[in-house]
Amino acid sequence: MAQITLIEAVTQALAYEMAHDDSVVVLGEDVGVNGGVFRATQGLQEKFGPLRVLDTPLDETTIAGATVGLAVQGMKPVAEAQFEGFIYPMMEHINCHAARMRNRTRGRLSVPAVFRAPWGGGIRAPEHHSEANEHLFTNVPGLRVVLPSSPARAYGLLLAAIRDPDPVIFLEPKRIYRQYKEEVPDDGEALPLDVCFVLRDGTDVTLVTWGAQVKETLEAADELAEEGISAEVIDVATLTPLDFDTIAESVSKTGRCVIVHEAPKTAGFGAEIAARLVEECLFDLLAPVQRVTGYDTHIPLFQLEMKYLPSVERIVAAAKKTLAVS
Amino acid sequence: MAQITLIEAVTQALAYEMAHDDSVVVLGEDVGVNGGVFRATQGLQEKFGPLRVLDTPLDETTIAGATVGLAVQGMKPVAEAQFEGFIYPMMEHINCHAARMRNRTRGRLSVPAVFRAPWGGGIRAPEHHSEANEHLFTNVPGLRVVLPSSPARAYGLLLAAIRDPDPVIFLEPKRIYRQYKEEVPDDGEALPLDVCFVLRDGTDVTLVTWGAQVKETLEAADELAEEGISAEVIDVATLTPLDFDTIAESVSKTGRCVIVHEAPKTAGFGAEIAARLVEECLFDLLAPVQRVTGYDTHIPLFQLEMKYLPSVERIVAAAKKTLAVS
Amino acid sequence: MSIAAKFEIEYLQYLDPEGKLVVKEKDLPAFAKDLDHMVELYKLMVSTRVFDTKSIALQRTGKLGTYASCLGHEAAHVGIGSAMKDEDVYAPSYREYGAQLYRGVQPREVYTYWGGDERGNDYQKEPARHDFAWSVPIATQCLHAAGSALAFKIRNEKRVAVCTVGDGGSSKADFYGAINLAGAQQLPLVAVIVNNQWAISVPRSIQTGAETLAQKAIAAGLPTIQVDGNDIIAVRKAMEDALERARKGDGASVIEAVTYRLGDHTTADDARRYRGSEEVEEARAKEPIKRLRAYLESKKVWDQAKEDAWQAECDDWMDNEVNAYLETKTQPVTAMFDYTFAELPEDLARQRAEAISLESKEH
Amino acid sequence: MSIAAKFEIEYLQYLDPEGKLVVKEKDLPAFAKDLDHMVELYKLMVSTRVFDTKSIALQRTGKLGTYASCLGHEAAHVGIGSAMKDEDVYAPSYREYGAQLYRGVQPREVYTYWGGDERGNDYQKEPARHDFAWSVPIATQCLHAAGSALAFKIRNEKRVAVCTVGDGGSSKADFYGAINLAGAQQLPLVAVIVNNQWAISVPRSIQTGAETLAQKAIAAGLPTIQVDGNDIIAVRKAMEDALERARKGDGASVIEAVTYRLGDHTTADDARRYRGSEEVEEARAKEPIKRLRAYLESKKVWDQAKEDAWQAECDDWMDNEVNAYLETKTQPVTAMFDYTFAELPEDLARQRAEAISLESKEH
Ligand SMILES: Cc1ncc(C[n+]2csc(CCOP(=O)(O)OP(=O)(O)O)c2C)c(N)n1
Ligand SMILES: Cc1ncc(C[n+]2csc(CCOP(=O)(O)OP(=O)(O)O)c2C)c(N)n1
Ligand SMILES: [Mg+2]
Ligand SMILES: [Mg+2]
Repeated sequence: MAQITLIEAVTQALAYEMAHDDSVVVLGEDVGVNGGVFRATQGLQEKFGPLRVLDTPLDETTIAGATVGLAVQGMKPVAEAQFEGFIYPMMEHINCHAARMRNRTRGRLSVPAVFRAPWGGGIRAPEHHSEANEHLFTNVPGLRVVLPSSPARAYGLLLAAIRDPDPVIFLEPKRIYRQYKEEVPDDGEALPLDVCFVLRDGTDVTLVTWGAQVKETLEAADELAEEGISAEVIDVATLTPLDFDTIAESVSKTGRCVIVHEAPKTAGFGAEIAARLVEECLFDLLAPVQRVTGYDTHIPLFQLEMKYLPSVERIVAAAKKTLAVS
Repeated sequence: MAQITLIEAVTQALAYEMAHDDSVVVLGEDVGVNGGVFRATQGLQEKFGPLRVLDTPLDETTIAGATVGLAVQGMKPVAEAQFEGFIYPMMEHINCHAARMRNRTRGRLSVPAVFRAPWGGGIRAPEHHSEANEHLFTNVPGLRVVLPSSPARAYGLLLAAIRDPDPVIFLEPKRIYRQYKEEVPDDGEALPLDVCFVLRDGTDVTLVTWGAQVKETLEAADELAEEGISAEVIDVATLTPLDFDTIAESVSKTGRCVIVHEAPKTAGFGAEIAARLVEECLFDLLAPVQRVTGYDTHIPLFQLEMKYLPSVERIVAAAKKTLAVS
Repeated sequence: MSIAAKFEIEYLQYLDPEGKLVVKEKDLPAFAKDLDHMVELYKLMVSTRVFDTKSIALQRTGKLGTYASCLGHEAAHVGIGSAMKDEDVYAPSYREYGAQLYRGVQPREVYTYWGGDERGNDYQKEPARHDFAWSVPIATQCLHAAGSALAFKIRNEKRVAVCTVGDGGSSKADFYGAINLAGAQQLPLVAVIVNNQWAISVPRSIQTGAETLAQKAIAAGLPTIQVDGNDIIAVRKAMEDALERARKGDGASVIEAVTYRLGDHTTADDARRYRGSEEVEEARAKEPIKRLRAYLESKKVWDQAKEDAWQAECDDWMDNEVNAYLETKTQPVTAMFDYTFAELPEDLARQRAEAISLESKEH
Repeated sequence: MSIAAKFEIEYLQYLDPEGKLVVKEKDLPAFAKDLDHMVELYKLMVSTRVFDTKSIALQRTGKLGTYASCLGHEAAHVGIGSAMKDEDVYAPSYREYGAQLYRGVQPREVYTYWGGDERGNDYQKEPARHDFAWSVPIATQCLHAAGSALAFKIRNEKRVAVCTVGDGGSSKADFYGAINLAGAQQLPLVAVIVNNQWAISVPRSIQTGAETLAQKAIAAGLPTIQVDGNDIIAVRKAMEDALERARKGDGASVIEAVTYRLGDHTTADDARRYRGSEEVEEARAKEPIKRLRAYLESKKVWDQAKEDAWQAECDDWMDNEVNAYLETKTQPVTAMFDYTFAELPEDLARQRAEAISLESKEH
């Protein structure tokens, strides 16, 4: 079996589902002959034709609105925003229609669509190509917000997202698109959209994260291990609806929690997890929760962006800070 | 001096500032002859002419983008979204341009604009007319998000918002537009945008809220007082940048905190306040923080909306819950 | 200097405000020569108006929330709805009852919706059952129709998606996006601009500098026409042509139906604030029902007795619908939760339980 | 059936691909009769190309991030920039260096921006200093220009706002919104569609079904023209007409400049994936610099010696700019914080302090 990267896993999942379900279509800018600017849809138009892999006019409003229309007619559209920083014009259709069509019509109509977008910073890209905006959607009822962090999870979660009867925002951490390869059997097996993944067991502190920061967080856990500190690492993966139980269980065991994400701190999704902890696990907490996040500024152009993104060093320091309290 | 309502205070602030600063202009749908669908701009076009009070074509993208252009040219535009549920098409211009023009150009260009919108539910309005979406903006660096909760604060905060050299999202709780009158001298005195307002002193529990819920929260404090419980009530008013110190000071005194807002719970701005508490005041907390909020569903059409919005009863119950822990 | 492209916008009218034909009888479209059918259309226009009057009365007595009237739009709306086939899909905005009643939406559903209950969107009868629900965010329905048309094209179905949008809505992103996508992909879409001269208080003249709204189609390379929107023959004919083109695979069209909003924008609006009564009176003289009645009477297929009988029948129908509406029980509090996802997520189930327990405390 | 409106789209060209005039000499616009001025324009087109070549070389050697080339657009861009007055305002997208260099943007600023440093947007020289920065979100700059034009109208200033947008960008909401607002309010706006046939990999033909992009202006009721975008005389003339109209208070215009993107979309793109070399070769034969040089040589105001001298001068200029760029020190970490607000809020000040302390730990 071939080893594949995260982006190849995205392609593999799309190809699998398109081959097995005629109603799956892909649409967006440059998704056709070009195979997407990151090659996520590479080869799909050749295989499935220009109608099922459709290059749209350059208007994100159009892409989102047409996606809603397709989905209501029983198609399963997978729409691409070329970068997450260009997703704003999609929001009216996502929030007012995709997320509430089922509710509005008491179940008569629904929108089984996926909105994919490359997400996050760290690839030395131009302005607006590095946004981490998951919080735009985590407060919207009726949406699932999913962020894979490995090739296998990208494959399994994307299959689940396409098959889900409700709209899913699927954000792909572009920094780790090609970071490493792993074996991902093309077996059509989906992963669940209602659980967090515990990537590493530990007893002293819980590190909670998602997307590209899983990398730094696991590295931080390694570093902590060298100093005899046992860190549990949780990849939230599906931010909403949140599987808080997995996090709560871990934190009641460790008593300490560091949340890591690259979006700005204030009102980022880390706040929700911290809030749940203070609501539901207060007396298990042995130390203040720490958030290691992007700053409350716009992610800078690439000369400074690595100083903006959470580093292994910052995560380790935060974990130690939780351990300094007793 | 005449007693005025919150909406009249908005009009009074606009009129004051337009009379004293030629660069202030108002634009939006129906803001002219009609004076806005809630009458926020009533009489302004008569006074200041159709160019300074401009009825735009029906396209929120247009309103937001033109507002950025006006502001960069040194005008101080006050743009209206007719309802906050229609603000989505404005987001690309607000988030990508208004909020980052200064940062992008290292201070060369800036966007001293205000984006106003009637906000929240409870007026038995049609679909999409009841949204409480402050969280769309609280995670955006470079924006101020302001929610007044009384005629006097509406007047003072709106003046401050217009004068602020950076973009401000000004959300007006329409449910209390005409709830009561108070004396608001038309003296051009602005209120600060960097503080929370302590509306009531208390010692047992801190109730933190903003917007229309200030009403229910104060009522809850009254009810609690009858049972001998002393509640401190804080109106956050300016959500971001947040004056957390005022909240922290109160909670370190009371040891207990209930956060009340009408937006859905998950990833609402209440989460940020709870997160700050667990980060910075953990050992002052005598009980889990409670959030009394809208549910994680779309605000229902009006038959059920009052069952969705936080009620006095729910606030009182939550406060008592914090007191049941010791 | 040479010429790169040329365009003409045609204007279509058959019936003038007095109900006189402006064309020879033989030049009428086939459906219009069938006077029984014309009577059917007339009857639906009248029942739509009776329905509308009843709605406003309900609102005035506190039994509805805000309501958007369709007074004066009956020819445009019935013209649209009656030209469509069952298998087509309709994406309305919020006041096209004339089209919707034709397609099986029940007055009680309209009342339920404006009465603040989502069940009003759960249209029970076909073909309305497969149509879109009312769309409040202006013009967004245009893209839902375009997406539907794309689905039909992908699946090679001979179906057409139809959307309506206002003069105001024709300024919004979604309208341009929909017609552009439809033009680029030759989609079976018919986009009808119901130009009633006002977008709440904003007059057509400051909505755009374009001489006609029909010409917006040129931006997308689409066939387009401007019709007298108070003349049901013109609306219906333009619709039939456009639908046929779309069904044959020849792509999308735009129609501008020029009419006038005789009432307030909604019951929450007071149009006297921003427009003079003269303008309204002038428009009232051109309204669609009066002229069609005059025409049918001149053809001896309609008279006062028939009018009275039909009015009475409509009254009964509406009374029945109103009663059905008023008897409907409010949804349980759980309805807030149960349609958010196909399956209730665990976290939401907890909130649902909390809401139920609050509810039971209250009772 | 009557006609409600009629439109024609004119096409303008003076200089054919061989550098021959397609009009009589006397019918040339005034500026074009001034051969010294034409030489100036030519020189700027050449220096723009030298600059562009240098940029790509810098990117290939890792000294720039992604870079968007302007190869083939020199006539369109210089035509736009040279027609504007200093007091006008320009809202570019991201590759209009020919217009920007004319207005005082320095190559070192372009390098700084694409080198991942916000200071590249802090144009130091007038009139560029009061122009907009590069705008990455497609077409958004059109509305910034429209808003600027509205400011000029409100303040009664005789200034014009100019924006450029691509063929792809002409599909986006903001473009339609800008021209519609400008038409409705008679704003001093000139919107130029630089149609280079490609939006990354999406060809003009599937971007829209419209025969010309110029005709999109009809949707907004604006005057419009299609010009040979590789013919600087045509671009400049259309710009002068449109600017004059706007300055006089007669409102906005649209210009479609038909050109071709000879290079990759950006250095991150490989155009061979989606278009054939034949098409590119055909387009290269029509490129703007060659034809203007042929024309100027035929007029005896340019020759190989002048060409060599100017090329050398440009090389020196660019070397100097590159050096200035390469010598620029990276911004301090505090730069992330210091321009978010006019005044640093307290919370942000704490984060800034934290970033400084992390920084000092590293060193
Ligand atoms: C996106 C959006 N913005 C604003 C509104 C508020 N609004 C409701 S109806 C309306 C005017 C619509 O005018 P038009 O499109 O001409 O349709 P008409 O009501 O005349 O049928 C406005 C501004 C809305 N519903 N959606
Ligand atoms: C809103 C938005 N969507 C997508 C992109 C990604 N993108 C950058 S350039 C481009 C194509 C632009 O084509 P065109 O408008 O023709 O301009 P050109 O690059 O040809 O000059 C796209 C899709 C973007 N920058 N902004
Ligand atoms: Mg209208
Ligand atoms: Mg292009």
